[in-house]
Order: sequence, then structure tokens, then C-alpha cells
Amino acid sequence: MREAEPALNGTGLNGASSSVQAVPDKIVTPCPRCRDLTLRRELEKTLMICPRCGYHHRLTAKQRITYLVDDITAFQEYDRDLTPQDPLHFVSRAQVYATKLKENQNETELSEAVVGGIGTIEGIRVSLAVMDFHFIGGSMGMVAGERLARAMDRAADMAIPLIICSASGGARMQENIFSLFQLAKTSATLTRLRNVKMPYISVLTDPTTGGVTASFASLGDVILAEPNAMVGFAGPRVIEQAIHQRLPSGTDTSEFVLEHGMIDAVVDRRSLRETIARILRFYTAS
Amino acid sequence: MREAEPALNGTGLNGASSSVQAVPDKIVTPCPRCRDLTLRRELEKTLMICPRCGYHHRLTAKQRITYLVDDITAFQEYDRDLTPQDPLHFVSRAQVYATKLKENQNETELSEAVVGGIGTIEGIRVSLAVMDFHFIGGSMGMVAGERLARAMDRAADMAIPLIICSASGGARMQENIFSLFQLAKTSATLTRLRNVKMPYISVLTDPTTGGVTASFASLGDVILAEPNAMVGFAGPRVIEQAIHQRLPSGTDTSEFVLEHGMIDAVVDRRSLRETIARILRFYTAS
Amino acid sequence: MSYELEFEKPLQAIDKEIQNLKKRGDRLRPEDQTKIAVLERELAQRTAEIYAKLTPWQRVLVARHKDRPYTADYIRLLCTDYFELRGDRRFGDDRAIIGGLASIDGRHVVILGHQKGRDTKEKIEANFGMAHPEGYRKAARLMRHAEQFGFPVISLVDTAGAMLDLSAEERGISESIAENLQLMAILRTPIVVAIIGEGGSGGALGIGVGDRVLMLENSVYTVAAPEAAASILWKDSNFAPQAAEAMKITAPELLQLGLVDRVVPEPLGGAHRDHHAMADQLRQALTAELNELCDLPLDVLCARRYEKWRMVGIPASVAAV
Amino acid sequence: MSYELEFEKPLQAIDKEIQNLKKRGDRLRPEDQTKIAVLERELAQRTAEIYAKLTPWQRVLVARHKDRPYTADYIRLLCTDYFELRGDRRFGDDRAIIGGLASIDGRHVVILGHQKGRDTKEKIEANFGMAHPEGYRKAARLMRHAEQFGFPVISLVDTAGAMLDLSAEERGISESIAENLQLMAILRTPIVVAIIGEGGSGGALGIGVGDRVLMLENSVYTVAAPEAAASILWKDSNFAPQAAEAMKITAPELLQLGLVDRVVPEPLGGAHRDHHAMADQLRQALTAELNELCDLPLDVLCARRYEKWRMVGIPASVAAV
Ligand SMILES: [Zn+2]
Ligand SMILES: [Zn+2]
Repeated sequence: MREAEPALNGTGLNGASSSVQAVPDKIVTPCPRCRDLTLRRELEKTLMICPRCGYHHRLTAKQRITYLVDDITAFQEYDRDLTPQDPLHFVSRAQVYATKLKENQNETELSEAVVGGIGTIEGIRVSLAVMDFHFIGGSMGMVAGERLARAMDRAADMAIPLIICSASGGARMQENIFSLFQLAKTSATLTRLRNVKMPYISVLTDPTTGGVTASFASLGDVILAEPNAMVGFAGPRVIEQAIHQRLPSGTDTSEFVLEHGMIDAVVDRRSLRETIARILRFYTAS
Repeated sequence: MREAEPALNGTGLNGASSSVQAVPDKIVTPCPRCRDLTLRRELEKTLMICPRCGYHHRLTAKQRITYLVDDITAFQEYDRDLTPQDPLHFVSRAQVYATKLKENQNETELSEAVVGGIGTIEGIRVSLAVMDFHFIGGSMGMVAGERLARAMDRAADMAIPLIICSASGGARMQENIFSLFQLAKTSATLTRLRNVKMPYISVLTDPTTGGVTASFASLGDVILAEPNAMVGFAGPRVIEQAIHQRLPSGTDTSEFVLEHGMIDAVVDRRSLRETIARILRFYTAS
Repeated sequence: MSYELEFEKPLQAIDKEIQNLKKRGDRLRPEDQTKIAVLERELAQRTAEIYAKLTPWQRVLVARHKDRPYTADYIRLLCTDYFELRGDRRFGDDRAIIGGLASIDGRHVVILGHQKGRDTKEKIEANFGMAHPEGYRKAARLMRHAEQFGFPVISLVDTAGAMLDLSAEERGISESIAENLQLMAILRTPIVVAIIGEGGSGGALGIGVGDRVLMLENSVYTVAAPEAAASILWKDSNFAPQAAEAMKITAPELLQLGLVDRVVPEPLGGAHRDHHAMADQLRQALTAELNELCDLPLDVLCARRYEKWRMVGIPASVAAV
Repeated sequence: MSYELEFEKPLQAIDKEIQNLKKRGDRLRPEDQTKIAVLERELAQRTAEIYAKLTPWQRVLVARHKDRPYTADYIRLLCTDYFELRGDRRFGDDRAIIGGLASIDGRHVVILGHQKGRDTKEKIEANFGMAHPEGYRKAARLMRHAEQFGFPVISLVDTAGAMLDLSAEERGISESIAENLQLMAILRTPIVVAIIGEGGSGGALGIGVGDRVLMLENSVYTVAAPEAAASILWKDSNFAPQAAEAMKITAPELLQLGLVDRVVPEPLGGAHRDHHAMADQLRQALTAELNELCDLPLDVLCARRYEKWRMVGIPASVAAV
């Protein structure tokens, strides 16, 4: 199962049956930072960046992939039929995990919080995996982890660079230790890339917190983050609750982790694609 | 030259022609910490520890070796004929390095600031190198470094543990880059021990500062320090001069570096030998 | 020994009666002695009954019991020799994770684990077992040391989670855990992990990857504390017992799910009732595992460990895809 | 371009005369133009004369010249592409040592070096090129990255020394340098070091071990600053020039002593007079070295580097013992 195989179900992201879709249509979108209202149409032209304050709106997996690869129609999605399980048969207090999964699948038209596949960025073939926060908060389900691990395997098997765009609130309670162990699984699988001397670029997007930061997201050979994204293990709210103290503003943002030596650069979404290509050329061009 | 060879000149530390000798005889010795006067005779019975306040007096190389090995008469010294050079022909303002070397050799009856050899500690054969602060402040001359490197080579060649007791004020100005490069040489040579899976125990004694801490002294598999020894890169006085501020008392002591995670234990001289033996048994007994 | 847990109250009543009788000392009548024997049998029986049907939440309470043996206790009870290794060689010596060179059953190992702290002073020093980045980096140093010198690693997990404060974020708590996950996945020496009390989230996993993962009978392992999970799922931490139930956090459940490899039985009434008996059980389990692991060629050991974690928890139906 | 150094004053007088004549612009008479040509020849000649017999102490002043090109200048002038890698992944991003992925003469490398800072703001950010432990640890990360991906390393040394303050000691400045010395001794990729200005003590050596050590013509390399050496030797830092003389700190002297491998010529009047010409010289030297080193099998490269540093500075008479 560790070999890179083409997607089992014909169509990819671009096909009619695609499981990746834009967030629900709305005519205007409010900016969470400056409160400005922008026409959805306009916002999509600016890569979902607020034209007034520069706020980087959260993207769907489909948007993210579209913005990164040369040609979304040539992006080959994998593992879409690898769908989430309910390993604990989690039912408690009107919370039925199986139902929640269905609901999220319907709302997002994703089957899990991770979309993985192969595409090109400025002509360079990469294994790309993208997390979608809209799917149960981008939490690490067993199959989300497996899809990430398979994206790593594909990079190793094909000897191509790996790019993972993280967006996650952390663990998926309803899978408990199955969720937790994905951190170990993904961290372990990354070691395969060492043998093929291909880089792993980790891109942190708003928000990347919890277990994801305590595993693959922090293990990039190069780590980039979008401006002002929430990035950290606990996130400021959890810390404030835990220590009953206010934190300095800016704690656990991209800029905070840059200052503390955890990442290489904060990159505006408008230059992300080009920056990634520039970095990749150091490893792939001779 | 990298092979372990027996000392070239018959007698060892214990012989009549030994180059290692106790510090000049004085009847009473004042304690630098509590000012108490102790009979030299008495002090030597307590391993040069002030009976009143526990201050660990600085030792000569001979004392140090005597206190550590099972039998000083069985300690086989090496490289005594490897004597310091004056590679820069350093003569300036009434400072003639060659003369200074002679004077120090006469005063200490050492030929350099490092004494290296093979001995046993509770029956375990070790390559031991000891620095003597009384010889030009235990500074890192080219030959001091070479003697250390040879002690490392002996440990690697014979597949036995390495123990280095440091005591150094840092660089030897009169050898400039020859002195500086000893840090690189000793750090490099230590890598040979990795192949034989034998431990290197670094013992920091008062004072261990400057370049020595920025090389082999900080690279022990296990690092021990005598109580209240001055241990640090710059030492508090230099820092205070550099930043024009008073430092908290206790900065750059054994206890300070223990607290900051740089060493494994502070060990009283009276239990140093036994502690080293206990540690060594983990690696040598099966 | 006190009975502090609510569900142990029936036991306390019996125990009190026994203690009262025993107080008579020399004045103890033969019928009292019979009574004591009867009561002790009853106590044992009732204890067994209660502990046989602990709810997951009750197990959480046992796992967090203030008298439960901690890493330092196991080190004292298991090791015939021990030399503590301190510090991460970078920043500090975190007392929330301790470890060193040890001899167990004649075998030299590196042992390490979370230390919660027994008395108030030690609790504060140890930060209640919640480690900062320097704790995980110290653990990494010790594990690399073990690899270098061919010592197997024993890692004892007992933490509510990694430390959540500004300083932990500043120094990269996530990076420190992530790096350990990777290190432990490929370390070229056997690693046996035992969850001895609380296995809390990434903070537990940060020293929790190995060839074998053992759980003490009343230990628990959670991706988030039941209180936190209840808060997140139902906005009310009072539903922690329900969360504990639904999340399958106990040793027998996790063994059945194939997520851990062995359950180490606890003495009657829980590990906190008898540290020595508990340590004996743990020693036997560790030694059994190490005997097997140390016999494997390193390449085989490492390939198996990689496979174990690469495939962890993937049901056959998924693995087949 | 100003003439700030005392021994450059004669040059300043000539330069001023030239500038005055040139100010006339259109009103410049033919005889003025002849005069300018004569003066410019004289300036060049006098510059050459002065720089041909700089004392060691004067070289210290040139090496510390505020207009001398710094690492960031060389990166800009040498690299056709550059992506900065930041942070030690532990604590911070020390601006006193910078570096990243770079293309030089069509070759991909990791370049890094001390950065002193040009204007006041940058000087403070960069702590005047005196690195904290996180700087050395960032350098270590970059070098491991280079090793992993097969990039050669170029390391530019320019520091008065490592930072001497409480925070540096607390976070293990000595350990951070020591670890780099070991790492650079065995890193499995070519390393070329160039002392571009001040090579100050352990802080310089901390990124200064490699297959080749180059020195710019007017750079200096000292185990302690001449002022500090004078203080220690004669309790008077005013004897720094004498210390500089006695310690053999200049590039030609160190080349002759066999301690460095190549002297890179500086443009007339020193590197600070012509950054472009200096960068060109450095590029040629680096490329020549890398061409040779990159052709060697890694095992040979590493064995030679080990031998170089194991035997460094040992005279034949000693080596023979
Ligand atoms: Zn806005
Ligand atoms: Zn005293």
C-alpha cells in the first residue's frame, strides 16, 4: 500500500465528481480583521486576500491547490477513496461521529481534511498535500494522517519534492489515540525523504496549532508561513486559559515563530507560489 | 604519529625524573574562600579540600592523577618528550615566550599544561589527560592540544574510555592561531571515539573557561564538574567588563551550568573517583 | 494508606474497622483476630470487585492518584544502579523529564520518564510533570546517547501533557516534540515505552514512540484530557466521564484496538496500594520485552518499528487500498 | 569615499585636490585635466605604497573598516539567487550569523557568515556581528541541511568574537561553538571558509573549520583581539599594535605558517574601496576551491579534512615523534 498509485477514481479535483470544492457561495465576505465587506468575486481575484487590510482568508483545499499548481486540471489527486473510519464507534451525548463525518463531507464536498496528489509548480513536479480547516477543523483523523503519509511516500518513491500546506486545530477527539498516533506516523514517514535527497517544504497557514505543529508541520527542511497566521502548539487562547494570564498580542503568530527561530520566512500568498518554485529550483535544477 | 605508544622516556610520573610535581612546598595554605589557614600536610590528607568550608583547592596534574587512578606508580605517562614549541618566535616588549616556557617548566616541573597517559580506575583501564592550571594558566598551546589529541587517539586505538580533567584560562596568546586551532583539532579528534563506542567523561575543574569550554570540555558524553568551580566561556569578570554590568553571583560556576543544562552532575572531589568508576561500569561491564 | 477516591469509600469503612481492631495490640482477643481475617478477606474481595469494573473515568482518577508510583519511584525500585544524566546541553535541566544510565535485571539501559513530583516542592520543580522544550530535548540527548552506546531505552510516560505557556511556545515546544517523534521512529536501539499513569496527548507521545508500548492496567492514554475533550465536544467539562467513556482511553480497550502491545497488571486496588508489587510487575514486563527486542538484529528491529508506526491503527480494509 | 584611517591621510590630501579640480566641471581647462591624470596616478601609486607596507595593526584597522564589505554585501554581489534560511529551530533567529541557499557561478551552495551590520539599526539587530548560541546553532542547522542535500558550504568569517554576556552563557555559547567544531570537522560536504574581515577567536572558529581556509589580504585572525592580548600580556591595551605584531595575525603571515590555505588579493586601497572588485576576487577564489573540492569523492574529502585539522600546525619535528 505504500507505493504511489494513481487515484483510484478516475476524475480528480477538476472533474465533475470532484470532492474538493470552494466554500459555500456567498455574495459578500466580511474580513475578520478589518470588518470590511468584499464581494466574493473580487476576493477570489485577489487570492482571498482582503484588499483593504491584507488579511489572508482561510482557503479551501481546492483554492489552495489552484493557487499553487501550474494547472489545476493537470493535478492528479490520490487516495480520495481512502475515506475516514469511525474506529471507536464514537457515540456519546448526541454526538455521533459517523454523522458528523457525513455532515462535514456534505458541507465541504471533501471526504477528509487532507487532499493529496501530484502536480507541477513552475514546471517542477511535486507531491502536494493540503489540509482543509473547513473539514472538522482540519483535525488529524486516522485517514487524514494516512493520506499525508501516502503523500510522503509518493515523494519518496518518485524522488520529487514534498509540499504540505497545514491548517489544523489539532487532534480529532473522536478518534483519540488513532488521531494521536498520526503524529508519530507522519513524523516517521518523513524520514523516507532523507534517502532521496528531496526537500520537504512545510507551509503553515491559518491556523496551524496542536498536534500538527508537534509533528510534520515543524519538520520541514524549509518552513514558510503565511502572514499573521495563528501558528503554535497551544494557541494563545488555550495558554491564557491554562495560565490565567493575558499573553502579549502577536503570540503564536507566523511573525512570532519567525522571531523565535522556528520558521524560515513569512511569505505573502501572492508570492507563495513563486517563492516555493524559487526554493525548489535549488534542489532540482543542477 | 597517531598510534598509542608508550612514553618515550622510561620513567613516568612516579619516577625520580618525573616532570609532574606537587606545587611548591609551603607549610600552611590559606583558603581563598574562608581565609582559614590549613597545614599543607593536613590539606593533602583531605584531597586539598578546605576542612572548614569545603573549598576545592586547585590541584597540580600530579595530585589530580594521584587522586583518580588506582595506583599512581602504575600510571603510564605518554608524550612527555613532546615539548612546547615557539612557533611564532614570540618576542615583544620584554615578553619572550621561550623564556616564559622555561620558567613555567622549572616552576611546575611540567613540560606542558597537559599530562596524558594510561591508568586504571577501580580496575578499568582509561586514557586520562589532565590539565594543570599552574602551567601558563592551563592555556592551550599547540603541544598541549596535541597531547590531548593523542590521549583521544589512545582511547580510540585501545578502545578504552577517555577522561579529561580540564583546568584552563583559555588561549595561549603567544601561539595565536596555533592555539586557536587546537580547539578544532581536539573537537575533531574526539569523533574517533564514536567508532569504538567508548565514553568520554569530561571533568571540569576550577577554572575551566575560554576556548577549552568551546571545544572538547563541552563535548563529553558525560560531563562532571567539581563544586563551585568557575566554568564558562568568558567567566564573570570578562563579561562584566564587556557589558559594564554586575552579574548575579554564582554566574559561570559548576552549579550555574548544571542549572542551565550543560553538565550532568556536580561531584565532590571525595567521591569523584568512585563516581567516575560507577559511570564507566555502565559502558565497560556487560 | 488513605482511601481518597469516591468509589473506594466502601473499602475505607472496612479498612477502618480492621485498623480499629488492630489498635488493641496485645489486648487483641482470639475472636478479634478471626474478625480481622474475615474483614481482610472481605476487603480484598470488595477491592477486587470494585477494581474489576472501574469505569474509564474512575481509571482516570486512579491514573492520577497522588500516591501512584512515579518515574523516580520506578527508577528506585527497578534499578540496581542508576546515574542521572541531566540537561539538554542547550538551555536547561527540565525536572519534568528525568533519566539516566541504569541497570535493570543485570542489563544496562537508558531509562527516562516524566516525573510529576511527590511533595509540593518537587511538584513545583517538576512542573507537575508537564515538560518544557528542554525536557524533550534532554530526552532526545539521552536517547542519542543510548543509541551511540548500544543501550536499550525504557521510557515511562506519565503526564497530563506538555507545558502550555509562553516560554514553552517561545522555545519551540512543538518542534521539540516533533523532533522526538522522528528520532524515536528511527533510533537504532530497542525502545520500550510504558504508560505508567497519564498518557496525555503530544506531551506523552513526545517520549512515547517505541518498539513496544505497554500500559499499566489503570493507566489511560488520551489525545486530550477528558475534561478538555468534553469542553470541545459539548462546551462543558463536566461531561469528562462521558468523554472518557467514548474515547476508549483505558489499557484494555487500547490493547483490543491494537494500539498498544501489552497491559501490565496492577496489584490489588491499584498501583498506589503497593509500589513494590507494581514495580515487580513492570520489571517482569520490561525484561520480557527487552529480552525479545535485544535479540533482534538492529536492521530488523528498526524496520519493524518503522512498519509498526507507519501502519499504526490502519484497519485491514484501509491498508488493503 | 572617505579616508578615515590615520595612515590614509596622505591619500586624502591628493584625493581632495582631485575632487576640487573635478568640481570645475565644464570650466575644466586642459592643463587641469593633465593635472588630474597626474594626481590620480600619484594617488594610485601612493595607495599601493602605503598598502604594501601596512603594519599588522594597520591591517586590523582595515579589517574593521566601517565601509568594508560584509557578508550581506558578498551575498548580494556573489549570488545570482539567494533564499535566506532563518532560525535555529530552538530559540531564535540570530541576525549576527545569516545564511541560506545560494547560486554562485551556476553552483548551488549554502552560504553563511557573520554579519556586522551597516547602519545603526542593523548593527544593533546584528549585535555587531557577535553571535549568541542560537547563531551558531542556526549555522549548524544550515550546514546539516547542506550535507543532507549535497550543497557545498561557504562560510564567511567576520566577527570580533562570540557574544560575551549572561544570556550567551546561560544558553551555552561554549557548547554551541564546540558542537560546530565537531560538526564541521566531519560534515560530508565540501566547506570553504573565508576570513573576510575580523577573525576573532572561538567566535570566528565556530563557523571557521573547513577543507580550505582563505583569508582576504587585509583580514586578520587572532585568538584574542590585540587589545585584549595586550591587556593580558602587559596589563595595558595600548600595546595592541605590539601584540598584533608579535602574534602574527595577518593573512600573509598565516599563509606562510601553513595555518591558512590561500590569500585573496584585495583591490587597491583595500576591500572597502571597491566592493565589486573585491567580490570578484572572492568569487574567483571560492570557485577555484570548490571546483577542486567538489570533484573529490566524499570519503577522500572527509579523510583529508580530518587529517588537515588533526595535524594542524604541527611542525614536522613534532609530527615525527
Ligand atoms: Zn481586511
Ligand atoms: Zn575554606
